[in-house]
Order: sequence, then structure tokens, then C-alpha cells
Amino acid sequence: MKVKVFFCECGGNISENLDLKALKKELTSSGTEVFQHPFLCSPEGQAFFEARILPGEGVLVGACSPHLHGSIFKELAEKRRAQAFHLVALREEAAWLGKKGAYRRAIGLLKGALMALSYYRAPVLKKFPVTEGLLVVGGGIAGLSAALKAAEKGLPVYLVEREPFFGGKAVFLDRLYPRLECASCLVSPRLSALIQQENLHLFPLTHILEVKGRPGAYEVTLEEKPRYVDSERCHGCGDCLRVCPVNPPAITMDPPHPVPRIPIIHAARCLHFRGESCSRCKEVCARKAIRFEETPRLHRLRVGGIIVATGFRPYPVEKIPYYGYKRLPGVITLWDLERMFTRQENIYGFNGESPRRVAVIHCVGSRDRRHLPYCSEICCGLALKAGILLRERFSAEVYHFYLDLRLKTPEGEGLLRRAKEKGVRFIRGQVAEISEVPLNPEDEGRLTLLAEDTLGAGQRAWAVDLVILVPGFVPETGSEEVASLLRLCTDQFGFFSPREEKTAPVETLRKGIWIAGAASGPKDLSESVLSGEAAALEALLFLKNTSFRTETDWIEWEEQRCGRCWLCVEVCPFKALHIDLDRLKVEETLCCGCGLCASACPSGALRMKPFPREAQLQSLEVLFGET
Amino acid sequence: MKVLYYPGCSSEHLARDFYLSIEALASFLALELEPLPDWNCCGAREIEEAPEGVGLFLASRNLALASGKELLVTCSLCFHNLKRAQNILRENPIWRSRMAEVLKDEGLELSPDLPRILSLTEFLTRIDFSRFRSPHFRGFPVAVYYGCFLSRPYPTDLQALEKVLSAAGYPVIPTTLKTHCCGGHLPRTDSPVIKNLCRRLLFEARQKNASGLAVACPVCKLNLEIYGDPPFPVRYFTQYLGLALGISPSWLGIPEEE
Amino acid sequence: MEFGLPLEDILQKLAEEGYRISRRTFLYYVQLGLLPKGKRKGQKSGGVKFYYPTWTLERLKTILRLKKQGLTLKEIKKRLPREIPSPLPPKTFPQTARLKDCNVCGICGAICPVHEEMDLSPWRLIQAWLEGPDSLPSANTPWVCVGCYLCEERCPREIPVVDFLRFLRREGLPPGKRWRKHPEWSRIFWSLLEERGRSFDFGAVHAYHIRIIGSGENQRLFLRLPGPEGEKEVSAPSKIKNLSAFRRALEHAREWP
Amino acid sequence: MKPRIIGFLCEWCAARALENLAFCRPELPVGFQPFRINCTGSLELEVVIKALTEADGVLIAGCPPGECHFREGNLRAELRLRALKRVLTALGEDLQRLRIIWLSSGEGERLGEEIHKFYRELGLEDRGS
Repeated sequence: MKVKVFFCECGGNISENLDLKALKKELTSSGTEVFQHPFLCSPEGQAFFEARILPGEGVLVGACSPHLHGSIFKELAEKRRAQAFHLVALREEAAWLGKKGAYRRAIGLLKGALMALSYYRAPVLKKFPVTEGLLVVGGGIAGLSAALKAAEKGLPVYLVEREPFFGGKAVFLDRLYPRLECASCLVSPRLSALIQQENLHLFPLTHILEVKGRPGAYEVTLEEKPRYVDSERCHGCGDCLRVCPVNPPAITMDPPHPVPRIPIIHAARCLHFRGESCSRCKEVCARKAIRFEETPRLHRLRVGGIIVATGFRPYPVEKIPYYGYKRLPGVITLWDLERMFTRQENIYGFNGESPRRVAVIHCVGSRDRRHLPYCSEICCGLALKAGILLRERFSAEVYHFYLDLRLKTPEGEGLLRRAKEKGVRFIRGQVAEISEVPLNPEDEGRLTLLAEDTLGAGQRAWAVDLVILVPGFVPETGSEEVASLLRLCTDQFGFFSPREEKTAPVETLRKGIWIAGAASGPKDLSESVLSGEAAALEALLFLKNTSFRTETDWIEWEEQRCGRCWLCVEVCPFKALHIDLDRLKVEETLCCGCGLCASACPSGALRMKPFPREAQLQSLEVLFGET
Repeated sequence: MKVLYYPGCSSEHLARDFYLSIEALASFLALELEPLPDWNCCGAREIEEAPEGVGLFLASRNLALASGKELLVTCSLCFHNLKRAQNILRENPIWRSRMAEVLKDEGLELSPDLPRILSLTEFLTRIDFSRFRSPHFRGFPVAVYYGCFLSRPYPTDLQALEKVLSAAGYPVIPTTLKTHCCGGHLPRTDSPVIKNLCRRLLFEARQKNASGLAVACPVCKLNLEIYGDPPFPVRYFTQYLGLALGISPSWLGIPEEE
Repeated sequence: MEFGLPLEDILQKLAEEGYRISRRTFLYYVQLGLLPKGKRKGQKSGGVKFYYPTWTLERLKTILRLKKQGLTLKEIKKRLPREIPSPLPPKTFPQTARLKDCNVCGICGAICPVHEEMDLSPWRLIQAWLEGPDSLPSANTPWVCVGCYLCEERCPREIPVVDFLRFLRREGLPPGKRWRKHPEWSRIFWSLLEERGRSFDFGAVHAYHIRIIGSGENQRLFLRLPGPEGEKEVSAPSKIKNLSAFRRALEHAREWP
Repeated sequence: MKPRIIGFLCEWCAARALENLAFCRPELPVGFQPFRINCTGSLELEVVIKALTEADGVLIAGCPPGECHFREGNLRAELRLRALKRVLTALGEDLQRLRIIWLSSGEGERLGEEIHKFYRELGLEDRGS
């Protein structure tokens, strides 16, 4: 088989760090034909590439990471009926790892791949049916948006939410940055659409137990926890909420616009579940909807794709002891404040009175190597908004302690101007400590903040009544669990990694699974909606086809060599192998070509088709032979 | 039980009451306190201005004398200096070989097995004081104060004082400033800052209705006593422990009139 | 090399801030050793001017302030920070790379218990150091630091602030800016230590107070030294055994910079 | 001849970690050669042994326990490599030369540190970079 090699210069990214000319010379001297293009992924580059492939030839591309544009070149090669295709990441694995070693690494990669290609036998492309259903994990604003869009286009959508009510954190927001409009006006119409949409099946209080199957045909097992209130009977009148003797009440319907409008009984607080004979809520319910005997229910679904929208949570601020959260009265987080605002609760300062002087502390835990080494981007806007509201509603003196103000959208700057006009003060400096012990005895009864105004003044202690901590974002608890159930990649902080941050932000490395919202990194409301709808679009594109093409026929079984130990059957993580009359059978819809069986086979009777062990051994041989 | 310990220079003068109360406690608990033979000064804060080698030498000499054993250190500043030197000797082979060479002048050897350095606060958590409490003793609320060098940069158990004092029968009042700075060596500079620092520390103890402040460091006690305005009872935690065990105040270095 | 300010500029700047002294008084202070000696520098016009380090200005202000309080020049000289004459050029801080991570958040200055005494917050010195050692302003920060490590504990970028200040104090500053806050105390401390191998805090404090601070409220320190036998007079401390060997080793240790 | 370390990188975590590292344009030792594999579980011992005979060091980087793209490939790899190590010790081989690390796709920086550390500990850094 003749192999043609294509180099992409990547607009200088590769050619500036790697001597392509020398590489070309080296490869040409051993009889390989080499082509080079400044942008192989551009229209011209693709045409250049396509025109030079002849049927039956092998193609080796040296460009960027296979995750980025690998599929483009692969499909073009298939279109031209190339016999073998392989791509090496010259950019990431050679050019960008240091100029000195670039050439060596590149020649190793290329010669190794050339050798491996001679063993290559392409997997067979086959069509598989796609189940139409879509599972959306997480009922926050991103999940909602995705579910609604997909359901609108006729997909059956299953929306799973761990909490008893839908809407996530957005329902507990009071006003929105930067226009200070009412958040509930934007969220609640979506929530009502949720109930009306026929294609949408809601699973509140539910988590995923198991995911099996392959892209296009996942089998999902869900567990729905008991609500102890019959959703068929309950009309959401709220009579039961008023009679609960426990404080805080054991039966609640927390959000301002609860969806579903059905209360929940918290078994941990409820007297009935603690062995007492209380059943006041049951007695007062006119529709006999209370069901103390309810038990968890299992649901089994078949879906074609999954959207993960597990969202974020604010950094647990109690991990920063010197800010006194949960220890000092009058120290609350922004999310506590929003909750108080939406429920129109009274807000009290350190001394139990209405706050007259308030500090808003930005970057709590953020950009801190000991806590969150990154910036969450959107908290500045949230903090600014909260500061203005506090100023307007309490006519309090408001001080912002910030490091850098990162305000998104052009309107952010307008909001900042508005805040300054209203007399909100801005101090550039991180707060080092919040303490109940005053520096000056006359400040007793207030909280003392230590900070330095790094832009001048030099005043270093402030006495305030209320402190609003604005923490950064971390992935929601339980997202690691979802990641390991779905085998998704996460970054070092636990956010889900997309296939490619810029060009494929809602796709994952797994076909048929997409991510939406703050699960992949801090996002504000509009970005969450945006990514939710983008994920829905991707899901629709995939699921609305009744089938999709994927590679099969990955392994080869040599009957003569097989010792019938069937280790392979045991090893296969996807149960794709089984024994049929003393012969090995592969269930091709389940096999994904991981190669665990081949490496487990003690007699070498199983071989991977695309790159068998001989290919690896031989490519190691040439790789080391180079030096 | 025999305990090897490093008394530090202040035990003879400035913190004589600390030293007396430790001795009294030890004899009550039947511990055999054995001072490190021929110990020398750790150099206090002055090593910060002298060349690095001087401070290292002063500490290494003590470390060499105690090698391989467990060394109890009572003074916080000595604890810090010894720990710091030990870390440098462990991590930096160049300093280690230089120190070995210097110590040869005195015929000492820096064995590879450096001593385990233990602060007094942590050491006393090994003892269950509730067993020794005097039946006549009635505890009163005390606040605790660790100061800097037991907290940073080589942190010890920052619940140790709470543990031992509450076992001895004192209601211990939690304070937020327990690891803050008392001003250290600042008195030498005649600075007004130290008054504010000490006032704030005592303000908290008073605000939270403590009847006394238990400290673990001679310098902290000195500062708090001199600059505490208005005065507030400040005692070494060992003195408080001694009172709970029923030891006479005069043996603990507490003056009669109080 | 930086020459500093010519005498005329210093006097003019002083006048702008409301201090007035004559050229003659200035030179008298130099003669007394209160101010540093100037450096000769030829001018293009052919004349010669004397240049003084920039910190001379601050020092002069301190002198005038103390004088207003009624102190004599002799007393003032004792109080002023003294220069350490050192021919060694400033070294580079081994962990400079970590200093570059500073976010200028101000936590180190805010949490510092003695910041009121400090001219500049540690982060300002860090920023200046990154500009180059020559741009370091003269500040008392390294000498005021009590070494409580609160800044390092809170620093979000985990910068070795205390190590950096210790480095500045010992060897980081150019010779003209290297001074010592309490030379007399140091001298007393080390001589007592060499005498006995142990320090004698009461003796040292006593000697220091008599020589420098005079009588004052700190005298309360000496009132009592309680014990089971009643109050006791201060006795001299114990000594270590082989003092001459100890001193030899100490000298040996001093040789390494 | 320059010292060579070959890095078998799992496609789903370590190879992506290397890409993330590449975005920061590090300066890796000249002799480090990446080699992508589908999963550490699919790496055959024959290949590892081949690499060990040719290279100065072999680094195998896979997903942390519980994060394997193929459920338990990394655990199988660990069992298998542990067995290999036992055999090699019995044969008097230098085990320093075979290193296995687990890291997630976000830990590019750590991968870089591990590579440098590996070189340092094999005493190869001077010639290598």
C-alpha cells in the first residue's frame, strides 16, 4: 500500500516550531510522497487534500489533535476510498512541547505511524438505529432550556432533577445583572411551559442509578425518592404547610413559583418518621394526598442521547475560617441574600438590627491557590447588582471590596456608573479578616474588616453591620458521580470538559452525550440558556436521524490459536463478547473497540484490527531505530 | 517517665514562673524532667539580623545534643527556631555539611537522626488531666491564646490548650484571635502599635466574659501584662493546670496577693 | 549608578513640606554623622555638586520631628536607624519567580499586626523588587516585621513574604539602604550570648533601657521576679561548659555570608 | 545517543492532559516521546517489555481509578503491570525505569512535572534537555 503524508503548517503554529522541510526531506528519501499546506483544514486545504488521495492508498496526516479536526480528514479520506487513515498530532505532541525536541518527537511520531499504517485494516462503518428519547440530567435553567427546545421539536424528553422542584438556582435569584429586571419573570414562563409540554416527562427527586448501552441506545435506570405527597391528588393548596409543628417545617414548598406545585415532606425532620404519632398534615389535607407509606420507585428508560446539565454550586465559604461564615451573625453569602430577597424576608446585621453599613466582598475563595485558583467571571456582576439593591432598599452605605472588576457585556459598565452615582463605594483590596473583635472599642457591636485600599487611602479597618460574601463557582455536588456513571472527562476542578472548548463547546468525547450550562464552567443565566439550547440542537441533529453510522468490527479472532479460556469474555467492560457453540461471537452494537480483550488474551488469538500489537511493536522498533 | 526538655534562656529570668509551674506540674504527675545537657541559647529574634549560619549553628548545636530523641520545647520562639533549623538541615544538604563542620569545633556530631521536636502544649495532651483534678477545685471561664509561633509556619495542635484546660475542669471560651500576634519583640522599638494589639486581644477575652487568659509563650505573657490596659489576669496555661490539680499558687509562681 | 539628590533639591523639597533648615545646619548634621556623606559629582558646567541618597530626605524629616519634641542631637542620634556599612552588592532573591505571582490584593498589608509602624506594605516592596533592586524605596518594612507569618498564611498566591523580608533585611538591599533599627540592642544581646552561651534577657533589657530609652513605664518589668521563696533578685544566668570552644564555633559559623 | 523516555498516554485522559500542557508551550526534555494508546488496559505487556528494552524509561499514564473510559481498563492495567513489576524484580531489573501514573485530563501541569521528575530521578536531566 502506498502511503501519502500530509503536513499542515497550522498557520505557523507547527511550521514555526518544527522544521517541516527537514521532515519532508527525511520522509521523501525513504520513498514516501509528502505534501504540505499552510491550513489543511481550510476549504482550500481540504480541496488540496482530497484531490491528492487516490483510492486504495494510505493517508497519514500530521496536524493538530485528532479531537479537533480528525473527523474532517477521516471523512474526506473515506470519501476518496483510502484504504488506511491515521492522524498524528504534530502540533500538540511535537511542535508545542519545546522547540529543541520538536523534530525528534515529530520524526518518531511519523515513522511510527507509517509503520503502523502498513498493518492497518479499517473498521467497518455500519448504521445503527437510534432510539428517539433524550435524557436531560439537571432541571436548572440550562437543563430546562434544553429539554423545552428538544420537546418542542417532538422528541420525547425525560428531565431528571435531584431536588424536589425544578428551576435550579435561577428561581432563587431576585434581580438579574445587568438590567436589574425581575429574574422570576424570565424563569417562571419556562417553568409553566414545562408542565404544559406533552413530550416532556418530569422526574423530580430522582437520580441516576445506572447507565448501560451505547450511543443511540442507552438504557438508564432512575431512582425516584418518595415525596410522601401524592402528585395525582395534590392540588397545591398549601394547607398542610401551615399546620406542621416542626421548626423549620418538615413539609415545605420552598421556591416562590414551585414546579411541580406539590409540597414535600422531609423525612429527617418529620415527627411521623421519628416515631411520633403526628399526622396533622394528613388530617388537614382535603384531598387525602399525604402518603407516609410511599417508597422509592425505579424507572427504566431507553434513550438515544443524554444532556448533562448538573450546574454549579457556590464555593463552600465555611472552608475559609477567617471570614467567619456560619460562625458570625451578619456574615452571609450572596446566595443567602438572594434567597432572602426572593422570599421577602427581613435582613439583619451583626447586632440584630437593619444594616446601615454593608460590605460586599468579591472573589471569596477565587484566584486563591488554597481554594479556587480560577476566576468565576460572573460573580462581579452579581455582587454589583446586590450592592445596588442593598443601597436602594436599605439606603445603607455599601462598600465593595474587589480585586479586579470583571463586568461582562457593555451594559455592565453602565451599571457600575449607576452604582457609583448612587454612592456605592469601591475599594480595591482583598479582605484579610472579618472579626467580631473591634480594633477601636467604639466599633463594638459591628463587624471589623481588615483590608488595604491598594489604590491609595491606606485605611485598613472598616466597621460594618452586614457582610455579603461573593464566592466563586464549583461544580455541583454529585457531578463526579454523573461523570463516572457516564464516563465523561472532567477538568482538574471537576467541571465537565467539552470535546473542544471553542469549536465544540457542548459536545463531549462520547457520542450521544452533551453538556449544557454551568456544568462545564461558570456561566450566567443567558449563557446557560444559550448552551442548553445549543445542546438541544446537537441532540436533535443526532436523534432525529433514525440511525447513525459508526465503526464496528474492531477485533479479529483466530480460532486455531484460541485456548478457550474465555478471559476475553470476562474482561469485556461492555459485555459485547459471548460464547456460541465454542466459538467467540462479538455483539457489534456493544463493542466499541477498546482493546481490553486483546490485551488480556494469553495466547494472542485476539487482535485489534486497526493497530494490532505487531503494529505497535514495529512502530516502537522504527521509533527507536531513528536515534 | 523521663522527658528530655529544652528550657530556653527565659526560664531562668523572664519566664521563671512558667518554669516553676512546669516543674510543679511535672513533680505532681511524676514526670522526670531532664534538661538538655549543656543547652545553649537559640538566638531568639536576633538571628534574623545575623548571617543565616549563626542562627543555624545555635539551633544545630542543640539538635546535635538531642539527636535521636524526643525533645520537649517549652518556649514558642525556641520551638520556632529549632523547627526552622531542622527543616533547613533536612532539605538543604549544603547547610547540613557546613553545620557538621562547624560543630566539629566543639567535638559534636550532627547525626542523621535529628530529634523529634515537640511543643509543651502538644505534649500535655497526652495526659488525661480529668484524672488528676482536685476535688476542691471549681473551674472558672478562661480564654486561650496560642500566639504566632505555635500556629505558624510549623503548626502544632491548635486545640491542645482547649483540650487540656477543659479536661482540667475549666470552661474554655473560644476566641477568634487566639493565633494572632501580640507584637512580639516590638516593645524594644517603643512602638504604640503594641498597645493596640494587646488591648484588642484582652478586649476579646473580656468581651466574652473570661476570667483569665491562658497563654503558652513567655513573650506573649510579658507583652500582655505590660501593655494590657486595663490590666487583665494573664497566666501560663501550666499555672492554670496546676491550680486545677490543687497545687499551691506560690509553687506555680503566682504571687500571694492575687 | 544612582547618585540620589543634590543638596539644593533636598532643602527645597523640605521647604515645600514646611521644614526649613539652612545649608549650614545640613552640613553640620552630616559632620555629626546624623546624615550620610554625599557623593561628589562633576557637572557639565564645570562645577562640583554633592549628591545624597534619596532616603536622606526621610531621615532629615525624622530628625527635625524629634528635635521639635525637645530631644537633643545626641539623643536623636541614638534613636535613628543606623546604616550597616557593607561592601557587598545586593543579591538576588532565590524565590523571585514566586514573587511574580503577586496579585496585589493587599492582604499582606491588611493582616499585618504592625502595619501602622510600616512605611510600606510588603506587596509594595515585592512590586518594587520586581522592577529591579535599585528601584526599591527606602522603607522600614523589613525591620518592623515581627515574623508572625500571618501574611504568608493568608496570601492567596502562597508567596514567601516573610522569607522575602528576611532576605531584604540581611542582604537584599544596596549598601546605602541597609540599616539596622536597633544596633545597640543587638550588640548587647550578642555580647551577653558570647559571654555565657545563653542569653540573659533581664540583663540585656536592663542595659538597653538604661542606655537608650531611659526610665519609663517599661520599668514595671523589673519590679518583681516571684518564686516560692518570695520575690527574688535577678541572678546572673547559668553558663554552658566549654565556652571557648563554643565561641570558636560561633565565629566559624559567622564566616558564611 | 540521547536518553529516551517513552510515554504511553491514554487517549481519554493523559493524551488530553498533554494537549492541555501543550497549550502552555512547555519545554519538555528532548528525549520524551509521546505514544498514544486507546486505554492503559489495552496496552499489551509485550509492548511494554519492548519499550523497556529500547528506552531508558517507560511512563504509563492512565485515568484515575473510577474514571476509566472503558469502566475498568485502568484497574486491569494496574493489576497486569504490578505482576510485570514482580517478574522484573525477580529478574533483577531496575524498577525505577517503569513508572505508572494516574491523572485526569485537566492535570496537564502535573503531567509536565511528572515527566521532569522522572528524568531527574533517573539522573537523565542534564543530557536530556
